[in-house]
Amino acid sequence: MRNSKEYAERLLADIKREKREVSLMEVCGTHTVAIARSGLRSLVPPNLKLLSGPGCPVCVTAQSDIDAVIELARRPGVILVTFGDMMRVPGSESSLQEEKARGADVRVVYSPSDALEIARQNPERETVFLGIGFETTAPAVALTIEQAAASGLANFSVWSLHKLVGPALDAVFSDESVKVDGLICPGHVSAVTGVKPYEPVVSRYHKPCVITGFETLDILEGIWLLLRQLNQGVAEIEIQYRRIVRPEGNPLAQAAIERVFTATDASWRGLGIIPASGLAIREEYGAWDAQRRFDIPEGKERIIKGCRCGDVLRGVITPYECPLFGQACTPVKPVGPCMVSQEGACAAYYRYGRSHRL
Amino acid sequence: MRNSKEYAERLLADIKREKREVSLMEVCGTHTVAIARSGLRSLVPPNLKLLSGPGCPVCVTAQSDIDAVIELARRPGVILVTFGDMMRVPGSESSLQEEKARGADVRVVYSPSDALEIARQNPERETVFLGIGFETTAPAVALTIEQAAASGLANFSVWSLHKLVGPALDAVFSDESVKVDGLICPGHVSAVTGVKPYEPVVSRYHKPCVITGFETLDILEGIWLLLRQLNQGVAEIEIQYRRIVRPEGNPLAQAAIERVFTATDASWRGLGIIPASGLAIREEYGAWDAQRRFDIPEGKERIIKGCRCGDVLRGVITPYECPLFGQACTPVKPVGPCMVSQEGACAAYYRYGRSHRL
Amino acid sequence: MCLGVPGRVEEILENDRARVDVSGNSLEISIRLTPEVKVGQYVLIHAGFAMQIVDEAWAKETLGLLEELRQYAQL
Amino acid sequence: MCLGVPGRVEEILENDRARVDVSGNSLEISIRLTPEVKVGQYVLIHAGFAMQIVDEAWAKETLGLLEELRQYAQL
Amino acid sequence: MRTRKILLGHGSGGRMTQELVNSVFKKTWANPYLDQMLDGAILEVGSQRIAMTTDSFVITPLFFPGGDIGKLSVYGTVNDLVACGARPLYVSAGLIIEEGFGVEELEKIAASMSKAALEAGVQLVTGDTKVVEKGKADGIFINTTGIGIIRTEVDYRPDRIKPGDAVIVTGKVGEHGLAVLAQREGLSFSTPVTSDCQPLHRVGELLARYGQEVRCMRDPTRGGVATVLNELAQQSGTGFIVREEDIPLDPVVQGACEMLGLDALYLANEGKMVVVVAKDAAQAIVEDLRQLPESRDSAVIGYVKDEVPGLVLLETELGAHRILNMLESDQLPRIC
Amino acid sequence: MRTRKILLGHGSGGRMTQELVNSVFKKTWANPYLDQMLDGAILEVGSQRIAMTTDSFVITPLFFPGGDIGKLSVYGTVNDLVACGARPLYVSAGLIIEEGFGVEELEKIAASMSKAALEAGVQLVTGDTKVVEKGKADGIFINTTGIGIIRTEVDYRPDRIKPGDAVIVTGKVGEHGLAVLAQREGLSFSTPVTSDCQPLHRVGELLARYGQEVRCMRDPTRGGVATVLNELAQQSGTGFIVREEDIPLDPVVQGACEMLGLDALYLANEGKMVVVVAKDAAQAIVEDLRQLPESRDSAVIGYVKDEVPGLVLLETELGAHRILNMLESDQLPRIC
Ligand code: SF4
Ligand code: SF4
Ligand SMILES: [Mg+2]
Ligand SMILES: [Mg+2]
Ligand SMILES: [Mg+2]
Ligand SMILES: [Mg+2]
Ligand SMILES: [Mg+2]
Ligand SMILES: [Mg+2]
Ligand SMILES: [Mg+2]
Ligand SMILES: [Mg+2]
Ligand SMILES: [Mg+2]
Ligand SMILES: [Mg+2]
Repeated sequence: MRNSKEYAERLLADIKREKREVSLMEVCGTHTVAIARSGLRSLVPPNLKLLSGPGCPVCVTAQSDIDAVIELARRPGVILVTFGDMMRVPGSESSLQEEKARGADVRVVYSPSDALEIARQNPERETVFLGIGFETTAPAVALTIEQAAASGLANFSVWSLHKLVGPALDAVFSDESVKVDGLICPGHVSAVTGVKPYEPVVSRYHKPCVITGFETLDILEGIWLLLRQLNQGVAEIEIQYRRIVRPEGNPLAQAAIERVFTATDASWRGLGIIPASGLAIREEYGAWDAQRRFDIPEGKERIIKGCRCGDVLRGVITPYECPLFGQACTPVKPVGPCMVSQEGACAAYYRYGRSHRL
Repeated sequence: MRNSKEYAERLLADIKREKREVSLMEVCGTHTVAIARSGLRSLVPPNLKLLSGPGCPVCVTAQSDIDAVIELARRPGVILVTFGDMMRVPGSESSLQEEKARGADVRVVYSPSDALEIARQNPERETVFLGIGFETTAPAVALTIEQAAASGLANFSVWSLHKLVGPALDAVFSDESVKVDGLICPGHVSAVTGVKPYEPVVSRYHKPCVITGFETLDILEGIWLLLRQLNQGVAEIEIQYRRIVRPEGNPLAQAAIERVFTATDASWRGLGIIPASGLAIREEYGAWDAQRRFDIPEGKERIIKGCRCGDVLRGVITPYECPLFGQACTPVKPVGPCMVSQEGACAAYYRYGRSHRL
Repeated sequence: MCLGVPGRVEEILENDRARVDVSGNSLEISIRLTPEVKVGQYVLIHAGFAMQIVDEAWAKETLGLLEELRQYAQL
Repeated sequence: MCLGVPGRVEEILENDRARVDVSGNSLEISIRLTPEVKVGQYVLIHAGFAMQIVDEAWAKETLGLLEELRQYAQL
Repeated sequence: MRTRKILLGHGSGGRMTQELVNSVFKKTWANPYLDQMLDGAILEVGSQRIAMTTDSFVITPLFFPGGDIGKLSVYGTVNDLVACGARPLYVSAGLIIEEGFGVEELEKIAASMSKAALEAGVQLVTGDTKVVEKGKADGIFINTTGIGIIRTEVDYRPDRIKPGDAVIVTGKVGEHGLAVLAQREGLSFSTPVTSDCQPLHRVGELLARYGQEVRCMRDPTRGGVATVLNELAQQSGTGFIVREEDIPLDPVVQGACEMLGLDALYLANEGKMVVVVAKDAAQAIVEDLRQLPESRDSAVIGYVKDEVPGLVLLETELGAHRILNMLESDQLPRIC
Repeated sequence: MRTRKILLGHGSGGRMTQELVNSVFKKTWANPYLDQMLDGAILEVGSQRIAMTTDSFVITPLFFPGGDIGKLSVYGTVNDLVACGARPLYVSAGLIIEEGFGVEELEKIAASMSKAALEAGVQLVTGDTKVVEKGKADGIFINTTGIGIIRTEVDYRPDRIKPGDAVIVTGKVGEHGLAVLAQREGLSFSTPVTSDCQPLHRVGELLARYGQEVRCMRDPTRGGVATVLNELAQQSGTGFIVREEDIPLDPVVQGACEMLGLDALYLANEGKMVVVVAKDAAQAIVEDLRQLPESRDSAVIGYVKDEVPGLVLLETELGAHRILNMLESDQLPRIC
């Protein structure tokens, strides 16, 4: 696509004309990965910083929550079903991957529907789906729970660790030490939520927001639009990713979340407990709520020595500035959660950005 | 042992002086094997026939009983524990070995105590021990059931296919077509029963009985003693195996059988149903009786085309005279049960006696 | 945060499900969140669910900001 | 019908069990059916249970019938 | 202290595998052959130099679009011999079969191995069959070990790689890995992509004609092209620059990878070779390779650069350079 | 119709194994090497004649009295090379490891293989490691494949066996099989018997000095001495007479066999050789063998007899002759 390459180069040339110190934060881990994979960070001028935010659902999952899920996976008769993302996330002593090696029945699926199928095929056992993700994933899980309820599937339940984007942004921007000038907003979350979660960012913190897609061109456009707002001295919510995102989002998806879940306080790795930032399963679906069905003692949050995930997640430091990065902490033996997920900032920097020697 | 060899030769020389047609039956499969292994059959004169009787517990187990046990082994959660002897016995369509290959949990042990141990180690599953054997084995199984009862082991039970030696002998001798002049009586069964089961043989059928051990020398002595009785025109019960067998047997073992089992009609492969020839678990131990605990439909006895096990078991023919022997029927693909057990007459003849060319 | 790929709806199936084509691969997904979708339209797929119908007009406009960019560059 | 081997009782254990030696192999068996057995005696073992105590007098007399045989042979 | 356990990632062919092999085997088995850094060993047997290589095949499912475990096990070993610079001759087969496995399936696999041997010009000369209890294997595992004569005109040790050399890949990447992945439980998509499972003995012959102009080659199986390039970079002490847009990649494979969050450069190939050649010969070699059906999509994908020793850099569409690491551990389908 | 399934007996090394190999592999893999009827294949590689043999090791438990799977896997292949008349040189190792296996155990096994290779004078030159999911293997399986130079002075094809030749076994039989059996679940006896697991390369050297006077040899592993004798009888078209009382047998092994209803002649050995030699050389060879610790209990156990082609007859204590068959299928402990 010669045209698009030419266009990208023009966008980039234009972006390079920015001479002030500007810090933009990509909230979404998928953006982090896309930026790292494309090598964009090495192409923008050094005064333009691309920081990574708390938008990797794996990274923000609390270690105590992982411990509880591991405890659950160890129960005889339980099949724990999860997205591949969660397999290597370290709890305080183990991970789902290690539990599997020890004999737990842990299975990876692409869709929560597949977990339903597993439950149907193993009627004598308990299938528990580990629900993670932000507003993009929560509707899919909500519909799955409704389907289990509709078909009276008694041996299926969901352990919900779903989180909400809005409160996380608030936690970032309310922190004085965080210096972010504009927000590259997550395209797919916004497909569900629309512009709503970003309204406080523009109204309270006066930071420009651009809902951006995931192609290199999308991201370049997103950055370009943010710089334009900054230069024009405005702070608005713009949608770059118009082929997917409508201002109102997807009302059906929002309604599905609303029917099955209710907001609850949640523990975020590195950020602590954020009020009304998680999704718990409503009472009426209690029969499919693994946290109600299984009596799992609450885990304790342990501080991981030296890990600066919290600072990475709020954009206070880049992964390079963590003393463990690349040494004690690598994707094979992650110390902190940001090194685990493919889209964790530390993992993305490790995989795609370790060297600038060329 | 030069002495014993010399002695054996002297016994043999003496046995060879017998010129009349004499047929002796070894009731016990262990004798069948010992005779075949030692090559004794080729050393005695041709007028002295050593016939094999119905004394292999594997061979006489009815195909319908095997089918029922296979049905049981297929039930989810069941661990079927058995002696190695039973693994290859063909039911109408399968064997325990094949069921294991299809996924059933079938385990081989040396002692019924080991089955108890398996039950203890698998509390969430049902361990069923397949009880086979004559009076030698029944006391061990009886004590095992009592032990399960004493320790309140609720997930253990026994599927009893135990049989009694006396009724089988009666079935053989009451058949006019059976020509047997004397009985080599089973040494180890007699260790439990004493001389009692053979009393009808001497009193009603006037056939000499010698309770015999399993060494080559024992068997030679047994034959020698039988020939002596025949020559002297008497029919008595003699004990050659005096180091093990007392005339009264082992009263404790008899009592154990009595406490746990009660005589019942049983189906014998090749011989049909013989009244009061099997051992069922008494009502009071019903909780440990697999036939009471599991609802397994009764199998149907199918006639195996061409198999002459029935005639082999009664000594009417030798295995060589069965048209299937060694061709369609071999230990790897047994057609009839006599080819299955190591001590089945057909298997013993196949393994040790196929050729007389030397 | 959330991987998503566009897929073309090939067939509407029972139970609010549809068969979609993703660059030549075939996948069965739920369209319960985009019930109005028609065969031939593209949807954004995440974890086996259609999350949104792709707006063709915008999708075709690959070089979306080009004109604005020109204007802005002139500033 | 029933395999059996003689084993020498080496140690009486709890619960009517004993450790026996079978030609140099060691085995734990039940002696509930031969409770009077003493260390040093031989028992006949079948399926992990002692079925009978071996009568040493007869066991030693390996050439049991020799005398009778002589007499009989003379007949 | 927790005892260390073997994880699936230790068998991924990536960095975890490398670390396990280094820590467990290299130190205890130390001998010059293990340090040759080839897909097999080059041995002196009397007057003859031969190559020997071994691989076990543990694939699920056993029959997959484009192949089966039998074919795979023969070609896999043939291709490793080719990568060593040998003419493949003889293959042994060690089968471990799970109790209850179908005899009919076994016959199919045996026939497939036989056909594969014929096509690759090797003979299956000796074998072994073991059966393990139900639940203690996964249908069937096959080990093949191959030997071949080393071609005297070539030397494919990685230290022969020179700055400026060109890097060729002999076809589209990731097809085997994707075809097999699409069969996994829990991944309910279907793809027209089939395994590229094919023997490369003729590719080996073709490349041998270029003698020393061909520096080194490696078949990018487990861990994919990215892992093989990293191995070569480490072993040669040179670096590689690979242009993303020049890597032959079927858009169907690419689409599936985007859907599942995978990277095609880490997916296994079973009928491809990564070849480092002298710069001046590169174009002729690629054109030659394109005449063979098994390498018709050959392309130069990059070059050797001394300045980044041990590293593989991927040049993105925008001209940026980013590190292309080894596979760390298994790729799992993911949603974020 | 029921589909045929693989049973454990198909891996017993006895008649079921033979039938499976004949029906599934021999017909499809037909080539002259498979018909050499040796424990491996004798191959031409350029100007050199080499032997190649393969075996997979799937033993439970992995560590047993007298050895472990690592040692076993090296010696097993070394001994097969010896049986082919080769000087063992190089061994490859293919490991299939179950997820969750202890790294420490793996290290022990690797070290044991290394030590075994040193003792047997071979080198572990190439390897492969695969990891399969928990529950899809049994700890670890090891395939070893070995190559060696064929000694020009010998020729151990079974058709060289002649009437009157003597049959030697190089030590007591059944020890490995019994030592491993004693570790089985459900068999709660203990035995002082340890595996005879040992390399026979020096036995091979010793026997090579007798040139063509040594006709043939075979290591009686799975299926035991009885099965190997039957194989040789079938392959040579001659018969064997073996004297029961001349077979070296530890009374402890015999006692355990009587207890469990097994036959020691069918139990596996992992450090013994059955050797057929010219009658006149037999005594000298046995005396020579007895000088080596690994064959100190060597004995002539029988002779070759043309009149019973294809059969093995056992001469009992009483002078009777009975057929000694192949192992039909696995021996299982039994009570009747
Ligand atoms: S490099 Fe590792 S330890 Fe450091 S912040 Fe990232 S995840 Fe935490
Ligand atoms: S040879 Fe087979 S078919 Fe014939 S009687 Fe014996 S077991 Fe039955
Ligand atoms: Mg290899
Ligand atoms: Mg390979
Ligand atoms: Mg073998
Ligand atoms: Mg399986
Ligand atoms: Mg390779
Ligand atoms: Mg071999
Ligand atoms: Mg071997
Ligand atoms: Mg390999
Ligand atoms: Mg296991
Ligand atoms: Mg061998």
